Amino acid sequence: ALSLGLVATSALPQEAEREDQLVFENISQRVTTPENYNPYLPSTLQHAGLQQVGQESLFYYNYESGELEPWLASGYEYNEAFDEVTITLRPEARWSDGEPFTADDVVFTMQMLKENAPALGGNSVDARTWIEEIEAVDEHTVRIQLTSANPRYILNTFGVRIYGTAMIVPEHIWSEQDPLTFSNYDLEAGYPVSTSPYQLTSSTTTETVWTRRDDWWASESGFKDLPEPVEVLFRTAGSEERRAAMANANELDTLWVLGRDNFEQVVEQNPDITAWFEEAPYAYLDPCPRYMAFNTTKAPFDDPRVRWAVSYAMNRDAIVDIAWENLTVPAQWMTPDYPPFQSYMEENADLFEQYDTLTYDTDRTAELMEEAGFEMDGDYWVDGDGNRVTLDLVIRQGEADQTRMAPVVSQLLQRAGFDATFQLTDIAAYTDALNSGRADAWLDVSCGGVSDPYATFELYHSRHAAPVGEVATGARTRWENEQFDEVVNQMAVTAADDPAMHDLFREGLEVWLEEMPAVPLVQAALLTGFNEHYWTNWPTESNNYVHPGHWWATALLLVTNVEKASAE
Amino acid sequence: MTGPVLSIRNLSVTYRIANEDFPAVSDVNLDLAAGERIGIVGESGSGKSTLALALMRLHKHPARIASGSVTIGGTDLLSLGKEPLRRFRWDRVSMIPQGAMNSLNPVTTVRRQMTDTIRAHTRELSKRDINARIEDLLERVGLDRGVADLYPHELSGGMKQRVCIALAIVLEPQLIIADEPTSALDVVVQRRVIETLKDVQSQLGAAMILIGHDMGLMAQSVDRLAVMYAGRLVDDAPIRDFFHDPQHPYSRLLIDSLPSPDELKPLTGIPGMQPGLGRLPDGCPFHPRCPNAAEVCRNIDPPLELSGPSRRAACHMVAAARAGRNFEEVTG
Amino acid sequence: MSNVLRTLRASLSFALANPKMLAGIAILAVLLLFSFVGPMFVDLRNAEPISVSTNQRPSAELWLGSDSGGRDLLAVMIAATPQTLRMGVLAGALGVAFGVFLGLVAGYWGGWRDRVISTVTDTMLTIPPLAILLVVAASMRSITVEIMAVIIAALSWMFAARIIRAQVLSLREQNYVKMAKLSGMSDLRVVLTEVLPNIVPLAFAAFVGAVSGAILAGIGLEVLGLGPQNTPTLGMTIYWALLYSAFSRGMWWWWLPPILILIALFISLFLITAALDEVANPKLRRSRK
Amino acid sequence: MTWNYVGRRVAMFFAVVLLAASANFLIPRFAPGDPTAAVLEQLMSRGQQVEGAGDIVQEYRERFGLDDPLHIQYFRYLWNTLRFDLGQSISFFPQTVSSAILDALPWTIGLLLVSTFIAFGVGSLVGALIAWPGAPRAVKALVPGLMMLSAIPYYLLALIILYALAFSSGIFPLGGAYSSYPRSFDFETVVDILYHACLPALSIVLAGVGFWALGMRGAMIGTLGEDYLTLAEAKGLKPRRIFFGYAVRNAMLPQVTSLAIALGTAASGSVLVEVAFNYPGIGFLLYNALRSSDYFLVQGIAFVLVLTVAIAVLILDLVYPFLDPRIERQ
Amino acid sequence: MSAPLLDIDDVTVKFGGGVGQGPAFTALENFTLRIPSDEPQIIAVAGESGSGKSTMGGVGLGLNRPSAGTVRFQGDDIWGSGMARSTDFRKSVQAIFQDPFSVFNPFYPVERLLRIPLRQFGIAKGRTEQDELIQDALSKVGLRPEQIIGRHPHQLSGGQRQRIVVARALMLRPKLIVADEPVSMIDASLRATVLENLRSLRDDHGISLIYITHDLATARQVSDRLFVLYRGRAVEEGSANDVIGDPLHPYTQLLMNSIPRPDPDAGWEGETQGDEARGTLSDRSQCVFIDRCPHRMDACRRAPSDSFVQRRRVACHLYDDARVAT
Ligand SMILES: Nc1ncnc2c1ncn2[C@@H]1O[C@H](COP(=O)(O)OP(=O)(O)OP(=O)(O)O)[C@@H](O)[C@H]1O
Ligand SMILES: Nc1ncnc2c1ncn2[C@@H]1O[C@H](COP(=O)(O)OP(=O)(O)OP(=O)(O)O)[C@@H](O)[C@H]1O
Ligand SMILES: [Mg+2]
Ligand SMILES: [Mg+2]
Repeated sequence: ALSLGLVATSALPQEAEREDQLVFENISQRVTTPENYNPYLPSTLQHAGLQQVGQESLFYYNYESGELEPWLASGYEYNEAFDEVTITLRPEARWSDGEPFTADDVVFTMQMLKENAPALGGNSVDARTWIEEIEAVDEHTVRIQLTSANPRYILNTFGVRIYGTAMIVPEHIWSEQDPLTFSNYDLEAGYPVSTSPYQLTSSTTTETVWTRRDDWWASESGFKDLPEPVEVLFRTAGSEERRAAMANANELDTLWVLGRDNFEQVVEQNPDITAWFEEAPYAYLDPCPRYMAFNTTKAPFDDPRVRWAVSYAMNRDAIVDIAWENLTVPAQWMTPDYPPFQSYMEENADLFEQYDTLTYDTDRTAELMEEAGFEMDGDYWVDGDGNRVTLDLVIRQGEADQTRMAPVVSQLLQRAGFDATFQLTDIAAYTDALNSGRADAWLDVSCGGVSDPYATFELYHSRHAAPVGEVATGARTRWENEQFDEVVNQMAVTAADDPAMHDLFREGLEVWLEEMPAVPLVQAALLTGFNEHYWTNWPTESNNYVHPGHWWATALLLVTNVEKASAE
Repeated sequence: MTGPVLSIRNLSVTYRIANEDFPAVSDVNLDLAAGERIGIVGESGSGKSTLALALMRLHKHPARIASGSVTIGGTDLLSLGKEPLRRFRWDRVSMIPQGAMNSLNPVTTVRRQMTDTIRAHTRELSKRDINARIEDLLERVGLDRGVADLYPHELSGGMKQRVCIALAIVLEPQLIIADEPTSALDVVVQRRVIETLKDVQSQLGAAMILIGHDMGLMAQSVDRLAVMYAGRLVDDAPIRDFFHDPQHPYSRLLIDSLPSPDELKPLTGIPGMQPGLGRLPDGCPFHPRCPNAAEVCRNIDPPLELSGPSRRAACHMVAAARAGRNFEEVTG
Repeated sequence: MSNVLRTLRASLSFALANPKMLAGIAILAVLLLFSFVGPMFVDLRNAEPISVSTNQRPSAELWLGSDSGGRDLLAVMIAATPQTLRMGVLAGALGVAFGVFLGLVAGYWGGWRDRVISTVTDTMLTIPPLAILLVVAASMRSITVEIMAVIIAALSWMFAARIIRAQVLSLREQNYVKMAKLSGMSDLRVVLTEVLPNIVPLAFAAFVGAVSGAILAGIGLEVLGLGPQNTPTLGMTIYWALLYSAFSRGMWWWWLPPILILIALFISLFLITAALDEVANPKLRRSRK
Repeated sequence: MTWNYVGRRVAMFFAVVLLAASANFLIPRFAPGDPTAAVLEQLMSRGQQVEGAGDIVQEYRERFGLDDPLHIQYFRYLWNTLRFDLGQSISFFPQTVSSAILDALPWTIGLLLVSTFIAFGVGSLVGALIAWPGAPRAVKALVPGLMMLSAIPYYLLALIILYALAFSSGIFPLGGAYSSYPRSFDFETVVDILYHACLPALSIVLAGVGFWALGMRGAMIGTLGEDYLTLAEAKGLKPRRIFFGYAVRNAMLPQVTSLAIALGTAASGSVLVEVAFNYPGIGFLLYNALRSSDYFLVQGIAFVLVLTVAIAVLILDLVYPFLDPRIERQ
Repeated sequence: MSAPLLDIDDVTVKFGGGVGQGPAFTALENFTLRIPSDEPQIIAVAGESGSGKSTMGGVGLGLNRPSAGTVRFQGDDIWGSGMARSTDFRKSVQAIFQDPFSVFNPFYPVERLLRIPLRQFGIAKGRTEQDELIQDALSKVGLRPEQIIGRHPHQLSGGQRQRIVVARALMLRPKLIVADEPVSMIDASLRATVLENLRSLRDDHGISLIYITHDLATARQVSDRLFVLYRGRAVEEGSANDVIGDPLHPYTQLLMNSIPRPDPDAGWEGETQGDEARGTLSDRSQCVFIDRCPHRMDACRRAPSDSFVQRRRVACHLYDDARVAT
């Protein structure tokens, strides 16, 4: 296969000079699907370039400005009831094979998703759930009739709310293919055909290479300047050691998460390496705080007092210190510390005083446990029958921060009298344990709202709950509360900027805190970096034109903004 | 006639065990003329094989030649350097090993092994010459030429032994040492092999040492017989003299103890055991088992002395008898 | 003749006079002493995370420093060494016991039993063990030292079975085995009293070999994160060190001690096996001057 | 070589393969967790809100035939395996398992086979020399060093080598098989690939040399007492010829038998070495496949590993009679 | 008349022949041997290496199970009745093996060899009783018990060991001893002593003996009857003295001619004839000696049946007439 690969690629143009190459670190250990560029197959690896430079989104949500920046689209408009939305497209947009980008492409893509749900993954389920009807009003206008009111539809579906987005595919190519098996990979034919400024020119398990198309529609129309990098590479780097060494050697221009110590050493050796902040904690906050969840249908964790007892046993500062090397802060609740949530949290400071999620106090733990009918036997709590309260945390291995938190959390629980252990499991066993309800408790990431709290609340809606043995979704705590459900239902039809959101938030939060179905632990700071040796104008706190997630679909904004260092 | 082909003088070989030297061959003197066949017999462990190996300097650690000299065809074996020794071996003296079964390299053909041997000593012969020679030799020892391309395991014991004989004469040596060449064969085959060996040896005119403990075989094969006991040569006589008039008491008892297939006679053994290495009694090593041991035998080790026309024995009694003195005089 | 010289007593005295054996036992003794005496001086609770301050270099208070999880690495080493050994011994004992049993059955009773056992043994031998171990270990939900020992033993008994079978095959032809039968002993008793004692040195050598093989396999699993996560073992220490990139952070005091202890352990076991091999296989003795 | 012998070896080969294939099929199926759910989880953890996850899982289960009764799946699997159709990878869908393996296999074969053979050759030679009375004294001084080496497992050695030769000194790359994926097959690329292969190969070779040397030493010592060596010396052969043609040639035989087993172990050892050096071979692929619970890929890899080893064993068994002409007797 | 002590009747033993093992190998074929109960005998079994001597011994000892034919001990079919494993049978039939080294388990002191059968056969239960019997037996073979008791086998000489084995046989008072090449490893000087010991077993204790050897000279000296085996078949059988003194079967003749006489004047008589046997014999429907026989004739393509000539049994077509006459 190696030799075959060589034959296939030997006809390629000469490699670009290093200073014209922008080298991303592929955050996965390898390019898992080097011959698959169908963005809708659930297995497809999106972040080896496909979603960053291989496609363009209709909109890009900018975390910094809080704005939804139009890109392939020029704008959108909801009706009063939020159940119909009209999107206008940029008429000058063109596919890489020269065909115009039109409303028909959008309609085709969304229809395809809707028809092939759920096989085409989350986007297809989303399409099936929300699209009542979609039509091309004219060549550059699309109207979508929603199944019910949803003021967040555009953000969620087309705006890269978190990580990815629904990418529009060219009808003239895809209409002849079976979307369930189409690999969209053929370098000779110029696949994947996209509107983006880069064309895939090489794809192997360790590296993908994207070469600039100088006839990009946006530069020709003057919407954007042609990006400076002639080639964009996505390279896998491996162990943290190796990545640090590559950063030192300027072999990488973007860096996936490094430990703090490591990062500081790298910076010391290579001052060109930067991060969001110049000083500690360097890192930009990830939108997904880390928390510990219970299966709330299993005794003794069906008792809110026990859940609170666990919360009081959590020394979040120790977790921040040991698992996060002090790069982050304890999480008061499940939302990220982003500007849109600031007012929500401040308004409810009194609630958090009453339900103090930040306090580490094992005396309170003891009080609550005794209240709940447990007693201390030796070092551990036992129930009325003398059985120890055991707690087996399921941890997903491979996520370094969770793996690092596991021993700390279980040790904290041990010290508070819970007989806790943890299991590092691979993703399948982890998913299975959570989905089926076999797990007692686990550590997880809470990826909810980024601009308003609805998505976070939604995770705890009782429609996600299911009896043990059946598949639960959402936060998978199987927690059910009618009052909370009511709040979520109302939020769903309330626009993010509607002041009513604040009342709903307080009402739901109070119920949630009283019940504590899951224990918030820490905010997540991912210490990723950029290298200014070859490229400058990376986003930072002071130059915050976009947030720095270079593995997200928003990374196109980085690529179109970086500047060649040698030009200075 | 020139001097002897083989001449051993005061040869002693010792084994070093736990930092002490134990003599396995002590003070052996022996001459052998061209064309002569000598047999060496002795109980197991009496040092026969050790002597044979020393004659080619093939003894291995912990064995060591402690003293003496060995001259073969005028060359002092012990003074040879590494490379001359290599060239000397097989060219002048060859051997037929004790276990032919295990003496051929199991993974190569007979031809390879014979070619190897020739090539190690001469570079002049062409491949064709060598092959012709090999086939000729095989035929001389009564084997088919096709045997050359067989592997050792494809041969029966007798055939292997013949291959070894062919191998031994490939360079036409002056001396052939055969250490129990037929002990693993049954009598029928043994006879054929020994006869072949005798044939080729006399054709070559080489001297031969035949080692074994089968007295019958010796009686049928050699001109002269030497007896080893506890590392020493104790008796050395022409074969007829040896059987008809054994001088050394051990030889006498040995002959008496032989069962015969041809007649019924009571079995008699030699009482007692051969002394182990390093546990030699004072005096004559055989005296604890000797029926006519006298006081002197307990104290003085008798040397191997001329005891008759072309025969020697190491026994005080024999020496005394020859000196014309009687038994009492010696003991007295 | 050499056969006869091989009584157990002779073997033992030989073994004890063997410098390899002495060196091996000495290293092992030091390691054991370390883990037995250690707890008197060091609080083993500090082997748990968040017990001491993190990332400390070795110092007067923390002789081996601490890791990023806030563990006192000296305490970890003291706690981990016996755990790792326990896993090895357990797996080795299980594997060898099973192997000896099969080897005896195949070698002594022979016939179809031998054919079945030998075929399965040979087959298992060619299967890449770690590949299977990985699959099995990844399928287990919760891994403890004991479970790991069982999995490893299940994949390593073949070596013992093969050696023992070969030995029993030759022992079976020994006349003393026939003699025992003629003395009216049942097959089972013959095996237990005549054959078994003579394979003890061999089985013991196989056992020590299996212990080091099991530790080796165990470390492999642990380093890949498939080990007993809640137990401090040497392999898990390396795993955590790798996870926290102790290499590039220059925290040599974290990854080096477990590797050194492991190396010492392996060398000690190797020396003991080599010495025992010499006992069980006199041919090897010859080369020693 | 008798047909009986060949027949038995070939039958053995198929028995091994069938057994391995079956074990392969069963073991992952006893594992908890559902591969399709795993894929979804991967997405969700990246932050995508997936409605109706259960539906998608079901859809994929059907697609991969995971809903059929076990025996149907088993026979389908055997039949497909027979046709070398190892199915489709779940995590790399729509790449087939065969193509994923084919991508990785050349690297592993190149690295593993070459270094195992180097270790075998060098180790055997050194071992033979150690036992050879005529060898230079310096060689004997190697013994303790070799013993140490053979006692240290591959990956610990790999870690130390990685630290010493790559991380702290930077002489060698930290891992991977190339600096940039080879776009053409020129001299520079080859050098680059060799350069990257140095350290992983070194760790395999170093750890292997001791093992082979000690094995060979034992075999040599056994051979040294043989009569044919004494005779060879008596024949006045040159020492070099005795050494290679007689001693090594015979002592090698048991070594060759262990080579078969060693290949099996090496294949396993490669997982760790490849993971440590981030080497894109089969071992690394297996590790990742396990991590993402890709049934079909895990099965495929394990099967290919067993198959490779079984083939190696078969070849060795069939070649062995040529090395040892006595074998046909049995 | 009482049933014979041992009656080996038309026994064939084959080895191998299992699945994937190639054709079976016939080690012993249609072998018949009867030892009367009332008259102790020494029966020699001679033949070249691999001719089936030890296999035959194993049959007598109940260690080798015949593929065909029956073995009766005092009238009971030992395999049919499961007697082969009974203590009764074990007690009655004992063995002295080829070399005195490997009969001792190096693991135990030597007297275990004596003590175990005493216990197993219930001859003496108590320790003191056992000790008495053991000491008694040892002194009968000229060993002082204190030299022996508590020693391990490697601490004893070959002769001492050999005598312990004989002592064991004496002590158990079996009815039959199978001695498998008991002197082949022993020097000529010791050989006579051991053979004398064996003969005294018959004379003094009335024990019958099967003496397996390939040494015809000693066979003639000690035995009453002789079987000559060739490739698993008994080719000649009769009084030892007669057979050796005047062999009838061409193989026996060849054997006798080939023995080198310890007399330089005797010479090796007769012609050297017939090459040695090569490989294993696959076609057993013909005379097994056909490839080496100087008297080879057409009839030899059929296996000969036994002829009775001069009070002995010969399996050779040369004597077909004699068979008719008898
Ligand atoms: N490698 C050795 N180390 C120590 N002693 C040895 C060694 N080889 C032989 N011996 C001793 O040297 C003595 C002579 O042995 P040698 O092999 O020469 O006897 P032999 O007469 O050839 O016996 P056999 O008839 O059994 O072949 C014996 O006592 C023997 O035990
Ligand atoms: N257990 C066995 N399995 C297979 N073949 C056997 C077995 N035992 C003996 N044989 C074969 O049977 C034949 C006769 O063997 P046996 O041991 O009876 O010969 P023997 O006359 O005692 O020979 P020797 O004089 O060498 O002791 C031999 O060819 C031998 O290889
Ligand atoms: Mg000898
Ligand atoms: Mg026999």
